[in-house]
Amino acid sequence: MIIDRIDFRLANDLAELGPLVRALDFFGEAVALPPKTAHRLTLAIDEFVNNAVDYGYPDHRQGEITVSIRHRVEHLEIVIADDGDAFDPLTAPAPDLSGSIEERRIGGLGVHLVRTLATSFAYRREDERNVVTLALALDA
Amino acid sequence: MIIDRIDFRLANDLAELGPLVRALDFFGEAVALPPKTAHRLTLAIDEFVNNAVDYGYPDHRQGEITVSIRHRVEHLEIVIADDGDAFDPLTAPAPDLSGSIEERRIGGLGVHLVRTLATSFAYRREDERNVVTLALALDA
Amino acid sequence: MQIDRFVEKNVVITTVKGRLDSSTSPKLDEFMAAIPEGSSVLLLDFAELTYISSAGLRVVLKAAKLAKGSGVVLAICGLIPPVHEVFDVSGFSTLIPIHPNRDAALATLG
Amino acid sequence: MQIDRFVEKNVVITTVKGRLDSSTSPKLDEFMAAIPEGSSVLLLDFAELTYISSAGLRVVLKAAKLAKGSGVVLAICGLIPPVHEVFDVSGFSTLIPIHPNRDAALATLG
Ligand SMILES: Nc1ncnc2c1ncn2[C@@H]1O[C@H](COP(=O)(O)OP(=O)(O)O)[C@@H](O)[C@H]1O
Ligand SMILES: Nc1ncnc2c1ncn2[C@@H]1O[C@H](COP(=O)(O)OP(=O)(O)O)[C@@H](O)[C@H]1O
Repeated sequence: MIIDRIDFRLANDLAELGPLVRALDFFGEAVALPPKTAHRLTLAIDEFVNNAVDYGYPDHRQGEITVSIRHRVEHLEIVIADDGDAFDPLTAPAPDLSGSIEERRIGGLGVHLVRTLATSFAYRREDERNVVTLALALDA
Repeated sequence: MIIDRIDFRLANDLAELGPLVRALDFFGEAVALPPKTAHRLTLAIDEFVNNAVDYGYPDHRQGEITVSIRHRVEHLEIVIADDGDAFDPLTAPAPDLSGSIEERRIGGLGVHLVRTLATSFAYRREDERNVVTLALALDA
Repeated sequence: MQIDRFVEKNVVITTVKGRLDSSTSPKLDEFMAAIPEGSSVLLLDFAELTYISSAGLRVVLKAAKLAKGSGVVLAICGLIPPVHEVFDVSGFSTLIPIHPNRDAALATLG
Repeated sequence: MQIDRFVEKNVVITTVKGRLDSSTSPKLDEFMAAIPEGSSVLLLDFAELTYISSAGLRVVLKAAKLAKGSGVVLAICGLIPPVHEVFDVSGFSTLIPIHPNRDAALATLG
């Protein structure tokens, strides 16, 4: 059995991440994802849902975040969308990865990690939503 | 968290039912389906996958069965498709539900159960596939 | 699925735990193929049956036919609502006596 | 997530089991906020850490900064490949010594 696709809908509330992570673990086991792919999948969704909840709704209005996973032959395709304020993660400054422990800034790694681990990454603003589409290799 | 949609793909092999049922159980718990809806969901998929495997491939060729569940506001919409020989379940004879124990025929109940428990039921042949679409009430 | 059997007075009680579907029903079928010597009532206690499909109904009807042919009563008890619904829709509820629980069944049958 | 701490020679070993993400990392942050009196090496044993996100990296860098400022060495051991990958991609692998397992870490640091 293969799970070809699974779509989630969440409130903009970090409490949603617990059940979501359990569902991602179930999916990863059901389709026997390689360990790195499974980790990257949870990481990508965790980072972007956290960012949407933390930064996308500064007025604390209720919001909706959707996550869709398609299981293709050679990769997972992930679409994360939120109705928070417009934000293009491709404009997030790249972190400075050199420098000593004293020099390194704390934070600012989430977007970088996901962009680096994804084999493709795109952003669009569509119907008042931020839509991030990314692919993760299945032969990790 | 809500699971809005989940799509499965199976070989025409009854061994696929074990993992599929575990995934349906996970889905039912994750979205807190009412007990009757959860039972009807597994029943509908179990009956139609069993029938496709048992009757759809008399030459024992390899086949593919897909199951898609969409979680709507008031119902679950289920689409079960197989590339077995054409068969319209609406033509399956209705079982005789009266009669004594001696008179009742063994079998012939699967399609009837699903049709009766579904709030809508449709069949079409499309792209060499049998496609059954049915809805299950969420307020069962 | 787990099947257990024990005897209370003249009633042979068979409990079935778990799922009764195309993969598990052959086991119950085998179990019900012979009626224990000297029994006058067979009670299927389905209190811990969480799921039944038409494959399970098949085995139940077969057992009911065998019992009837042998002059033995077959009854069922303890159906959870989703399983009871399947008995209702299949017309089995009017064919086979269904008791709410084991005590109620034994009070009537024992 | 479960955190345990014990001391082997001059090395304070902190083991972290489970997931280190935005919901669990504050607990590790609190744990690492004070450096035990008289310790010269802090070892984070992540052998049973199954997941780390940027929220976990935050806490690790904070702890590394605190250790450095106190003249204490902070090292890590036991990363499973998916977690090691996150350390590599974040540049942390070149910042903080990473040992394959606790024995190797203690042989070098102890
Ligand atoms: N959905 C978003 N809406 C607005 N700003 C965002 C959003 N996501 C990220 N950002 C901005 O991009 C920065 C970098 O994000 P990230 O790489 O996840 O690191 P961190 O959240 O640790 O700062 C954030 O600090 C924030 O300013
Ligand atoms: N996918 C299928 N292809 C061909 N025939 C089918 C298919 N599904 C069902 N049938 C026919 O319809 C009949 C009724 O099916 P069902 O109600 O499930 O009861 P049962 O399988 O117990 O006979 C079957 O006996 C079979 O002849």
